Amino acid sequence: MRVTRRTFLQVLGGTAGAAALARGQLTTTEQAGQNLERWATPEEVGVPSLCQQCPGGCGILVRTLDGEVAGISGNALHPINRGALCPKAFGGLQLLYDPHRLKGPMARDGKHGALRPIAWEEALRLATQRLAELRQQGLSHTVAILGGQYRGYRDTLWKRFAEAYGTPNYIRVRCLAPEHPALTHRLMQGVEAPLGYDLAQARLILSFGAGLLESWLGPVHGSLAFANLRSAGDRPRGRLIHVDPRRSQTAAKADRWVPIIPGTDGILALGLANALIRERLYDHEFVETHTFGFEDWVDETGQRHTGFKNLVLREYGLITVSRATGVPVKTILEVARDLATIKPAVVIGERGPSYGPDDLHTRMAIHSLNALVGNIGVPGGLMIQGDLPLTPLPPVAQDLAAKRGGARPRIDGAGLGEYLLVSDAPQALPERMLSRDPYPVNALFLFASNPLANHPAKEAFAKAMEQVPLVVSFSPFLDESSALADLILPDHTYLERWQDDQVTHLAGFTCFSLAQAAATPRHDTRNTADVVLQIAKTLGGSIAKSLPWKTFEALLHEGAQGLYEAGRGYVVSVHAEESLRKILERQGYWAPEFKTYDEFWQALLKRGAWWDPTSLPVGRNALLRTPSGKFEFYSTSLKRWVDEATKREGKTGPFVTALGGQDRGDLLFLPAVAISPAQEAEAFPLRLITYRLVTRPLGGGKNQPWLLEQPAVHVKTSWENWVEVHPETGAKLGISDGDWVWVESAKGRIRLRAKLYSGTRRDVVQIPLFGGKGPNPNDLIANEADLFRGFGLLNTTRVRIGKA
Amino acid sequence: MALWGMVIDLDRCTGCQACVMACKAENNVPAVGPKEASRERIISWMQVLTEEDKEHPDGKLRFLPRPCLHCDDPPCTKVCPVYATYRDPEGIVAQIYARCIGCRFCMAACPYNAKYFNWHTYQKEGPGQNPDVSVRQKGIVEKCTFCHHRLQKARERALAEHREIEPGEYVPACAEACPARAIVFGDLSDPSSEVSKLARSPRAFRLQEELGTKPKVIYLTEGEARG
Amino acid sequence: MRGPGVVALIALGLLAWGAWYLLAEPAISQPIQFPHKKHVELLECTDCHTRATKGPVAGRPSMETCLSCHSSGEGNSVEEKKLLAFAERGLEVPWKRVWRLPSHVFFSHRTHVVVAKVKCQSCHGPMETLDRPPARPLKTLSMNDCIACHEKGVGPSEEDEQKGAKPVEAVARRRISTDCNVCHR
Amino acid sequence: MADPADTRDAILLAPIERTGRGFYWAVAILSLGVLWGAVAYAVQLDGGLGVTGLHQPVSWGFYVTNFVFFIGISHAGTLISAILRLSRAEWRRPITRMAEVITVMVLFIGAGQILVDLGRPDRVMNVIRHGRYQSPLLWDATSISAYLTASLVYLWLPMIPDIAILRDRLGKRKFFYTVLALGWQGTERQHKVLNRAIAVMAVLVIPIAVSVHTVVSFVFSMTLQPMWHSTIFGPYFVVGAIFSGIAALIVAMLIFRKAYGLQGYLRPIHFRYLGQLLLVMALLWFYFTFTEYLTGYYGGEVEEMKVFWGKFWGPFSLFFWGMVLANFVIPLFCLVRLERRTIGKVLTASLSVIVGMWLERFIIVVPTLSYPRLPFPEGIYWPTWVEWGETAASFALFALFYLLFTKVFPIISIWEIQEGREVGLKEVEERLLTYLPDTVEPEFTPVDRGG
Repeated sequence: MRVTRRTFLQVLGGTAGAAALARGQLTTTEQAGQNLERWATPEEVGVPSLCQQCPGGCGILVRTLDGEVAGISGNALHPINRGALCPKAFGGLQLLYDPHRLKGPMARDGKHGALRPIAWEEALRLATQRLAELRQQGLSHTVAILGGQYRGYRDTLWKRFAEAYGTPNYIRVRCLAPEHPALTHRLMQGVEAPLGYDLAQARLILSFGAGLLESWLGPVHGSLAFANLRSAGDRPRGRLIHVDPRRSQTAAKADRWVPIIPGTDGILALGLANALIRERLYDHEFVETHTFGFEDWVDETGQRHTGFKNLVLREYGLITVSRATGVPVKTILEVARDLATIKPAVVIGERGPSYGPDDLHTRMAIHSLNALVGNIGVPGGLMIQGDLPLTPLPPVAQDLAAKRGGARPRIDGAGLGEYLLVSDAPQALPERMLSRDPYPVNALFLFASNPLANHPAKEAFAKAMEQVPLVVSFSPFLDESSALADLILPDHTYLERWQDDQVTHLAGFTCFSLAQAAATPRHDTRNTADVVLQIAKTLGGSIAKSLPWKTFEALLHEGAQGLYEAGRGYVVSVHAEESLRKILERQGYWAPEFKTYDEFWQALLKRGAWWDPTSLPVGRNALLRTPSGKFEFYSTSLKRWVDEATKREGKTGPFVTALGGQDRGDLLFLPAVAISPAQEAEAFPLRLITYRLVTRPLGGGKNQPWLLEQPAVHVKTSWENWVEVHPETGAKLGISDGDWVWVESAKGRIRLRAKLYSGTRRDVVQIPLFGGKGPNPNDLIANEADLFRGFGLLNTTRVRIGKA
Repeated sequence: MALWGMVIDLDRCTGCQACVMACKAENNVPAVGPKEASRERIISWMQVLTEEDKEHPDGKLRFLPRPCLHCDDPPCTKVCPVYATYRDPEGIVAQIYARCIGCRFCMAACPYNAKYFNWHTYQKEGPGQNPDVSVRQKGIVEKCTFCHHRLQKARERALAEHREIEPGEYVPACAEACPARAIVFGDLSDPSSEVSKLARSPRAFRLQEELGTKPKVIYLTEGEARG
Repeated sequence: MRGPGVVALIALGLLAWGAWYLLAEPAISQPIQFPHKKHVELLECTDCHTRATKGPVAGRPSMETCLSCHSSGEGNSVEEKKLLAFAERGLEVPWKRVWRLPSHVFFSHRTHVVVAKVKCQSCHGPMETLDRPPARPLKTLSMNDCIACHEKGVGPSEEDEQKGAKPVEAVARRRISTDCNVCHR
Repeated sequence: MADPADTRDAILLAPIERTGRGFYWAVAILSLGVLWGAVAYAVQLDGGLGVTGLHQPVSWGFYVTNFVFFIGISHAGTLISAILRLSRAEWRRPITRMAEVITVMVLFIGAGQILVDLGRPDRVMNVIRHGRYQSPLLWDATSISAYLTASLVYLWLPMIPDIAILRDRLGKRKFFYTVLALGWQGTERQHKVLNRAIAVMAVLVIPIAVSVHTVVSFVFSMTLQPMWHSTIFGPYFVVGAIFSGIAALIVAMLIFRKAYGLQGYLRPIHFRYLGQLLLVMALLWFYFTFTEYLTGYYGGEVEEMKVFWGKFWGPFSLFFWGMVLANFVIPLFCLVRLERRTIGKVLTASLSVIVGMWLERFIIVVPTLSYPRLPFPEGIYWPTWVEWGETAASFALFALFYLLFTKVFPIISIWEIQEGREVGLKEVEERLLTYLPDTVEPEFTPVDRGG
């Protein structure tokens, strides 16, 4: 055949597409080995992906050249972040290219041998064999899976795997379980769906320690809402009031920062309620028609109960509150007046303040302010999440072994006794594992978690891990925990894998984000989701039947079909198009954008997310789902729980005891926070507060030098952790800025550099949860758990400091 | 001819440093490591400075992101003995790395300390870098360029499509990332552009205005609009 | 006087040799003895170096491009066999780069090839005459070469246009600049 | 005129003819210092300027301080010598050569500091290829190279007759001396031409010298930085330069006086005169310093005051008060009465001034950079061994150059001394007579009123 220019061009046209598809067959390391340089075939592609550095759920656009990542920017279409990003997002580049990443699976020779690289087949065989053996011996329940902060189908997969395999011990470490609403909302509003706040519309945000701009439910969304509050078009400038012992970035940007004695937020909230009621500033209409338990009331047995109003008026006088919280009366009055006069106002306080012993009532007290100003069911107020219409997956097939194993009590005790209301209790795990109560753990899977760095009882955890015959880690890095594992099956980093995210936080709307692998895997790693499917397949039987997908991608493909078929929502698109669609939909028109699911799927991959901004349940009927249909100052559902527990366990059962409910009577069900006398602890005169930096990604991020080098702006520091001390406290102890100090608690002591920071209370020192190497506040914090979330109490420890 | 400028709204800036990190990723700015950092050699083209407001005893903090201010009358360019830094016709103060002899006169002359020196070779060319920006060697001065490589690329794109460059087509990485939407970038010579409008705001001020450097990065003060 | 003179001469010679050794670029040998001449008889440069019309980097053609003609292996030359051997293993040809712009230069092939219609040869030299890959760039360009062209290439003035000179688009003309920032990054 | 049989000044040729053990020791010790600097520079070339203590924002430190200091010292020579020559101060004769040598040597060292300070010394030719005349650094380069050229010529011209003596009397390096002597025979005409050339150079070199340090000061004063942006920096720097130059000259004179036994040539009266000159300069220096700081303080501009207090009570106070002590208090005490123990006092004052002037340069360069205008963390600067090495090597190299010079050329001008004896005495007498009222010369005789 004679080649002519014409035929050449014809053939070329045909192969161009194929070339694009063939991209990514070789891993980068293989390519590097062959001296292929970037100039060879640089095809610049922006691949939509998801930032996984925190649970914010931002959409990113990964700039790739031949699968080699060259940059990250925000996905302008993504509804969570609208193209904006926080500092952590850029650390992803360094995470991906970390030279110390694991190059492939590793196994340990014997219990105390060294880790050595092995092949995937061998590694999978080791894991599967052990799982099969345990199952055969009827010990499937002794397999525990500890999972960190992630959402979506990876969570679904592990849950299904645990169910099908036959273990109740799928234990999650996360601050906010997306499938549950905040407990308070459940108790007082009866809502079962996750919560949301209409921050974009609010004109006053009163925040009880919620790090809106740093670490709350995604700093980017928080910052966008803040920017909106500041000035947007011709709207008047909104107001942000922040209650926090620490002058956080949020506090610094707030129009008013209210420094408070740690752990007394609930008392302040009740003080504000007192002022609102006393000055008749509360929303009478809402309180009268939509609340229960505000006034004194008489139940069916004729017993008289104190209402919220009288409780507050009687117990929480402003002088009492001021003394307990350290907030001047004047400030309380001014905040209360702002709260009542600037509409719409929203009160938030999910995290931070209530990391104290009486978490539940603190939250109830804060939440009752929302009812008092009547911002439930109005724009700029509270919301709940809609659901994602994903394809329902077939029920898990459980054989006898699975049923038997799954029915055993959980190793962490969640859902039982004192942890009755908790779905996961990772804090209790090390102790229970050590005492083999109720049974020993035979295999421990660590996925997206690093307890040996992040668990307050990490020493106990390490000891407990020693006793587990098989510890499997899925970490892509040789972190503290994976260094002690017997088997490491390294996951891809998030830029290298298929993933999804089902965002259920804060934003108010539902959103499904989808991402394909943006980069060719740099090393011989595998997406853990695929590994789970692979293990399930090898185990066979009902397990394989419950997890029938060949790849994770197939599962995502199946799940997202529901969105296509739902007949609502859209794949995100440019602003103008979106607004038009919104307007049409409000008028009742909804036209499908795609003819086939394949088109929909391709568009989803290309744009990054699907969302449904219009069908938000915001009306009062949707928000008030208690039996009475009202907001309950007096929580009848809590009463029911307590009554049931008392019936089951007696008045001295662990749950009621833990609640401290034996002698609290009605106060147990009302937002009543006990005012404890100020304690003067001689040995440990200072209180320790830990907080999360906006620059600290999930898992610490020791391999992200940019973030470690400039972790904060309020103090001058880099590469090492520090302790913030008030200048006066420093002067009293002879500590000057930059000195090395010992911070000592009853549990232990760590050596840190002191930073004098006027944004703390004089009786408080602050240590950030810093990402890098070196001492960690977990060395000081006692392993106390919050009874309602199972999560560690991080701000209750007392310490002393001295020059090192 | 365009006159590129930036407005930074201090009322919105939350000090999160997204701009800082976006800049580092975009411009191949290295992390210098703990040892060098302790010697005050961090390179941060965009840097968030923190100022404590002495008037409020409760200590209001002011976060002040400081890129190169791209002065219209830059004190740094005049002193460069080799034309390695100069103001280009569109107002961008350029830094030509291949020309710089490393005398650091421009650093000494800049009243905003916007210039940074490569005290060592902090990095080599490698994966994960932006190929549009050169990797600087030791011994030369570098600074914020308003991501002018983005301008080159936008221009090139526009040229290929036979059109003029559109507003919003050229935005530096910091402005693109800012989650509080505090950074606005655009053409100051176009009176209808958003930057121009904001630059005329009563809240607008320039850093060290009295020095007569005429910076093209304009700040908006905190609080409600005055005047 | 003689002794020192000889010593000085030897020293000078050593120095020159050392400088040559250090500074001269080594010859580059390619994995396949690609004849540009034969290919250019059939094709335009940009048929294979397609990127030159699309973006900043011209790049070398990918294996796919080569295979679109050579997949059936008609030629059966030694070099073609080498190509097919790479293809069989699923590899790209590990071409070595001959032309290298310094990393601090921004140069767009597209702008120069498509908009300005600069001939490839004006920078790359007479590549079309080569029977084997060049061991070194045929032309060594310095910044002055770029500037010389840019200074000339301000485009025809309006006067020239009226006289029938080919008009250059207004946008393009403005782009021809000798401002350092236009090329340096 | 130079009579080969004249052996009165044989001692001046002695160091060239014979080499003692002391010379080798001195060379060895100085070479060690230079070696330290060489190693330091090699390390710096390899690792980058990061091996120094410089950082953000203090991007200039020891090297720039040394640059200003050494360029300052250079004013000792040519400028002083030119002034003394032009004013026909007869006591200049044994001094001028020593002074001129300082200038030439130190200019090399000073200009070298900039090269050491560059991040990319390999690109130094860019300054010539792409020089931007708006930059004070270019002014510096121009002015310093002009000064260097002029000083070299000015050093060499008065040396020609001496070189001829060496050519004629010395057995070694005949070719070298023959070339440099330019065929000097000591004829009347040659003397006339030489004297005129020296006079022209002397006039020429003064403005150049003044310009050099003015321009060095412009490196700082042309910026907008607090405590740099000052109009009196030009004269202030020149005064400081002459001040430190005289001190350096005195020290050099005393060293060679001792080492080469030149007590006969360098007599206490020379030191007394120079001491008085030093005292005047000390007072002048204080006047400038006082004015400079008072203006800054009185204005009370915020940024200016940050630097001001940093110098006064802050981390730089030790340097600042050390400078005041060494540049003003000590010289004042030493130099006010010079009748007795002249040499000891003058030496003390000079050494003190050299230290003090180095501190002054440091206190000008570093504190301004340490206090940025914007709320940056303030940076304090401490040099590393590399900078100490370069500094030590600079001093050592200077001394070594000087020492080697004295092994090749006479450090005191032989012919000028001889000329002093033969012509000077007579000329001074005549000149002196013209100053006096009672020696009446006919042509100026007023009309005799009585007659």
